[in-house]
Amino acid sequence: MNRGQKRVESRPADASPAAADMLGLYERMYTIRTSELRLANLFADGAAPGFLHLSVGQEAVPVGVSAALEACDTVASNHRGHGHVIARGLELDRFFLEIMGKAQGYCRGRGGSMHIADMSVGMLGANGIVGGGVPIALGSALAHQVRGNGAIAVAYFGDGALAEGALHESLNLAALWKLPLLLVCENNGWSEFSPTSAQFAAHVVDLAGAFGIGARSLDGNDVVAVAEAARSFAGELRAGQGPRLLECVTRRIRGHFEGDAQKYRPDLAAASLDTDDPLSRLSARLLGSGVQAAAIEAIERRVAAAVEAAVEAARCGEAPTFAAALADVYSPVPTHA
Amino acid sequence: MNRGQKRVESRPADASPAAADMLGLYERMYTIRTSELRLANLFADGAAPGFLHLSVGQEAVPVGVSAALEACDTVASNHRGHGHVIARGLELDRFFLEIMGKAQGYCRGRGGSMHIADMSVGMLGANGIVGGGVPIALGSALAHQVRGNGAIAVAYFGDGALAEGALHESLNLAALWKLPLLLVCENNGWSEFSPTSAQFAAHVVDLAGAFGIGARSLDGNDVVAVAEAARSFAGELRAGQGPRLLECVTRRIRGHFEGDAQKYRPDLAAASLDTDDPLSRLSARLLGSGVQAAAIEAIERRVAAAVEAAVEAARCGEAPTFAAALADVYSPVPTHA
Amino acid sequence: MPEARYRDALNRALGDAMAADPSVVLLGQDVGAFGGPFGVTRGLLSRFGDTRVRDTPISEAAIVGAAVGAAMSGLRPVVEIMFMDFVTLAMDAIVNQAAKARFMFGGAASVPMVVRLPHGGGLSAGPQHSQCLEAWFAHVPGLKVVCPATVEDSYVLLRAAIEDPDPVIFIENKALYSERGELPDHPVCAGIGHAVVHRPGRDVTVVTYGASVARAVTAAESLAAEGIEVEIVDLRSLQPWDEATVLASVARTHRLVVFHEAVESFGPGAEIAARVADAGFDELDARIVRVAAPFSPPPFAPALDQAFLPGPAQLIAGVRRVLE
Amino acid sequence: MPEARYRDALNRALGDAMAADPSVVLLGQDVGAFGGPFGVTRGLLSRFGDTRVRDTPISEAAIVGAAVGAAMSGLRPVVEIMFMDFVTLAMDAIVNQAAKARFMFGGAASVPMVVRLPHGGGLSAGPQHSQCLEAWFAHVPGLKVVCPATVEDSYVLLRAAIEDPDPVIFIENKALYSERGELPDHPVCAGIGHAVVHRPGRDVTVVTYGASVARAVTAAESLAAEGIEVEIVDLRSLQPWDEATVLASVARTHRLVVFHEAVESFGPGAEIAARVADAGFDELDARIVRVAAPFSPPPFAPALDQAFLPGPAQLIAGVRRVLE
Ligand SMILES: Cc1ncc(C[n+]2csc(CCOP(=O)(O)OP(=O)(O)O)c2C)c(N)n1
Ligand SMILES: Cc1ncc(C[n+]2csc(CCOP(=O)(O)OP(=O)(O)O)c2C)c(N)n1
Ligand SMILES: [Mg+2]
Ligand SMILES: [Mg+2]
Repeated sequence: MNRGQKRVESRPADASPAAADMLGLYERMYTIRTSELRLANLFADGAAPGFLHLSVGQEAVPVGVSAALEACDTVASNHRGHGHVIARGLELDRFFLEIMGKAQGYCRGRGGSMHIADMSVGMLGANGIVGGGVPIALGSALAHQVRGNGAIAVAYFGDGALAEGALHESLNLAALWKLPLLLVCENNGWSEFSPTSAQFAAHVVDLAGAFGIGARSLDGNDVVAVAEAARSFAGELRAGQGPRLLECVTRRIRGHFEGDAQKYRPDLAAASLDTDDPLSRLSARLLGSGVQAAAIEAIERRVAAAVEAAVEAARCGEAPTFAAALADVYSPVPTHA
Repeated sequence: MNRGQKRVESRPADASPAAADMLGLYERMYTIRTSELRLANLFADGAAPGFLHLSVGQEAVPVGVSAALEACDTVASNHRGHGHVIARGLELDRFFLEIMGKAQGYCRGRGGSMHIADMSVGMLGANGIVGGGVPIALGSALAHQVRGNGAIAVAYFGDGALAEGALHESLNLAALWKLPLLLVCENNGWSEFSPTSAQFAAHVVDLAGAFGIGARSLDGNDVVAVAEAARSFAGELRAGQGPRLLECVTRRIRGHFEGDAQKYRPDLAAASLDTDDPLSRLSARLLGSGVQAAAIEAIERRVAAAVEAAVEAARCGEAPTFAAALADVYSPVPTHA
Repeated sequence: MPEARYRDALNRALGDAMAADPSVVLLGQDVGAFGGPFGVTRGLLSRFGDTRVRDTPISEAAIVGAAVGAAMSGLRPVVEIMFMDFVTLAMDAIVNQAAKARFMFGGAASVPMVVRLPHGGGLSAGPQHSQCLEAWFAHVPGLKVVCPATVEDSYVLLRAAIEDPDPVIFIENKALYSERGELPDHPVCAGIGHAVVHRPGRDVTVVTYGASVARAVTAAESLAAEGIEVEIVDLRSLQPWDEATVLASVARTHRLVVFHEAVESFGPGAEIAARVADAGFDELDARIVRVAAPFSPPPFAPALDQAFLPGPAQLIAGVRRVLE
Repeated sequence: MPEARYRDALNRALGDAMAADPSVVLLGQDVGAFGGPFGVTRGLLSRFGDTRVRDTPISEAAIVGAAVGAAMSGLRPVVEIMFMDFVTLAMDAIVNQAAKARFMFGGAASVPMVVRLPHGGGLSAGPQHSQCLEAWFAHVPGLKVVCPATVEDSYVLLRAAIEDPDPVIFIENKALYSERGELPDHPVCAGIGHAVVHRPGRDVTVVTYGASVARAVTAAESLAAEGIEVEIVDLRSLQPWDEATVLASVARTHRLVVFHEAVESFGPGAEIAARVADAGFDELDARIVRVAAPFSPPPFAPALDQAFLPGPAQLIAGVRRVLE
């Protein structure tokens, strides 16, 4: 079952199929955007503790990629993972519950924003270690290959992660073993507080090329382009043609984390939602293809209400207890012991 | 002072300068060969304990590279480092003393074959960790750059090391910071008991190319070609043009380590000194350029005598004491403490 | 009882586990065609095929990281790191990923993987091929750490490690691979965390594990000739470790020596000593002594290696100290 | 005495060391233009230039490895790893290269480098951004391990670490960076390895280090109100650690509690307890108690983090146990 398309079931009857697809993508992107802007408020109010890395302005990447995924597929994410997990279809309630540190959250309050995971939908976790998710996705792809289940694994990583050795080792292994691994580089030009241009001397597409990995670079703020590229790569992966790499060029709009005033950023005026907002771009396209503004607004209202409901539910969540946490350091002892 | 040429001072008066250069290279290669074959005997007799990785058949690489080095340069090696350290000009006595586990050896018996080092000549150590020497050479190149001393650093590594992440991180850093680092890949086709073709999906020259690192692949058993390429790269490095990579294609003749019967090797018949011996190739070339066989034989006799003398000296070396070793875990305490 | 070498017991455990469960896969350098650098995986490639027995490149970080992802996706990977010293390259995947996954993901994830780490000295393998770093892993919540001392335990504990739902660090002493011991046709498997009294004795408790157990037996036999009866407790697993068995022994002997090959300072023995100095304090009639390697990297030359490796003589001296 | 924040004391130590010795260089992510993720390197790029202050890519392994090579080639590199948790990526360079070089190369090499590792919890930074892994390094021969508790020591010990000829692991507690304390205009520098009695007391010795020292003071003040006088020993360095000062204190109080933020099991406190249970056994009037984090990864939610982090309340309970 295709998760990206699943949401399209709620499409208005008057839209063309293509427009309906696009409306589905819009809904997903709008969900991420609204959730993250809400998180920014919650952070400012002290209700969302710890580090919060928002992906505002980068929503097209995970939404486009997820449109190519099936239920059996697996995803490993990074520290900027809200978009990845929402696009993968995780529930908003448990998402907010976790980030607000509650017992009913995805990690029962033990992980927070950087560790949201849901094994039941193949979401193998956001990750606090830059590059840490890539070998995990590699291993998941290996499992798919060994089990012959036709699934693929996705590794999301940023441009900054390109400097990590484990990522290079993973490129080699994926190529060598022809693993069904889709490597998605979200190139937003920044690595915390430093431009990645001062950190990485190669171009990721050339790097992939050296390993014989089919790679494409594209406009990561064009969700339709991302979805098309991801679908075509996913098809090649499922056909056993070995790993593929997609570089999605995008922009980090907000700080590295909430609370970052971005004084170090000369490009701040240029990198704004006014000039390159994947959501505005898609809504313009929707309107251009005959979708009524009212249809878009209906989605927006529905999403806003859903997010508000999730936040409210999360506020009512219980504080976790440490005793329960301690009991989960290890699995229950195997029976024959 | 050029270490490769230094030995040429003992050249016979009747040889042309080019031939004299080549005789120097021959002497150095013959020294490595004779020392290693002697070590093989000592190992078989139980006089050289531990792991012993011989570079028989690969002597042209370090001898050619060392011909391009100055006294101020630094070198980091790997587990197959005998050739690297002898070509760098380390003393045979202390070399054998170390490998035979004696107190007067380069490491006072604490390191053995895999850890021979001599900081006083910029030999930063053989290394038991595959790929471990590469970041060390990188840092040494950084020191040269910071200190502006015009020196270069050399990293020797095998084809198997190409799969290690730290090597890739080092390629990026060297390129980014335009460090005076000469990366020398000794491609002998094997990674312990497995062919490297099953371990690395890229070609090292393409990989370097992705980082904008100038790279060449050449016949690593042609010492003159290696020396020329190394000299030309070293010149570029000293001119501040950033790192360079030299792939030297060669053959591992003996086992991965002594005691390895190489039953796993289908290419064993092809990879023999009969078909591709860098020493025979150079001596044929010397004879062809008018050098007398007697001149070559004189070198061989001198080297053989020097090696025998070193082995004898090493046999007489004392066993190290652990008290002295323990005293060297830390430096003497700084005075103001 | 039939005899076998340690390496063959490990080999049999891997083969039996793979035959019993198709999700068990092997990863490591030269584990396939060559049969493993120490011969532990011999014959498994031809028996189970190259989908399940994978020769890997020299990429410790990605291989162990891949094992984590594979374990989250339905496999039970067993990774061989050629020498424990090289695990320094794979610490992130073990410590930040594998160990924490279950806890960090709210109890919903499980990472059933085994990392096999050959440790130990005495082979003149030098400073980067001889270390005993098990204390690091025992300090990481979420990991189990196992180290067999006997041929039978090599089989039994490796089976238990593979069946365990959590990541297990499985430590093998290189000096033992070619040694022989008893291996029943049908060894009885048990979970991880149970120590055994390897040799009973009334005068002093010696707590140890791995290759040091046999060295302790040598020391005990020599002390027995003088009438000193040493009780040897083989921990078998360091995390969790069997405090009850240790405390019960100390309650009998009132004297404790901890003995291992890892360096003493901040080593595994410190935890045993510290717990007994708390929970067992009232039983103690003498200082707690640790006998372990001195604070130095493992040296290469046989003369040094011998002085570095803690053997029966050092243990006997340690036992005398607690009897003073 | 003038006051300063911890981060500023560290900043001043780096600046003074760089001014005094042109071979001192800084390497780390965002240490240059941005001034360091925690503000410790602020202003140093403009003062010393980008040859000596290097913003690095996210390449922990190669950066620390490069520091080893640079240290062997005439520099004194100070590397910042953003969070101690990420040092898992650089263990090989630290443990197999830096720590062993001097020993392994016959005493002829020296690796004067410092690796700065911010550790510690209480910030809801979660399981991969809060760990205290110092026990690992204290177990590695050839490394020194330092952890300042005061603003003055942040300066003094960082200067000592940079001047030290051997590789030093320099641990900073993130929770302290913005705190204030006294910093004399001319702090007196000293070598590594000396503990101090931070607060004298006759009843119980509490051995601790880093951010736990201030927590111990809080506990001590509250116990003093009941007439229980706690002596607090601040270790300042874990490797080497000042056994003489600890034993002298235990000889006065006859009771020992070890207190730290790292998890208890196989943690740094185990070594202190084990040594005192040997060398100080005859002085002990009670069990040795450790008060440290429970055996769990650091959790994220504030409610959990609070229960995980050992504070004054836990220490008070521990002190009561040794007074029972
Ligand atoms: C191994 C490791 N090193 C450093 C960090 C600190 N850190 C967190 S995010 C980040 C930058 C990552 O940049 P990129 O991968 O491009 O992702 P982006 O933040 O731009 O989405 C760094 C250095 C980390 N989390 N893990
Ligand atoms: C990190 C690490 N992993 C594995 C090994 C074991 N090992 C020693 S040499 C070697 C193969 C190296 O191959 P290559 O780099 O091509 O060098 P060659 O032996 O061919 O000269 C391996 C796997 C090691 N020493 N270090
Ligand atoms: Mg980025
Ligand atoms: Mg090779």
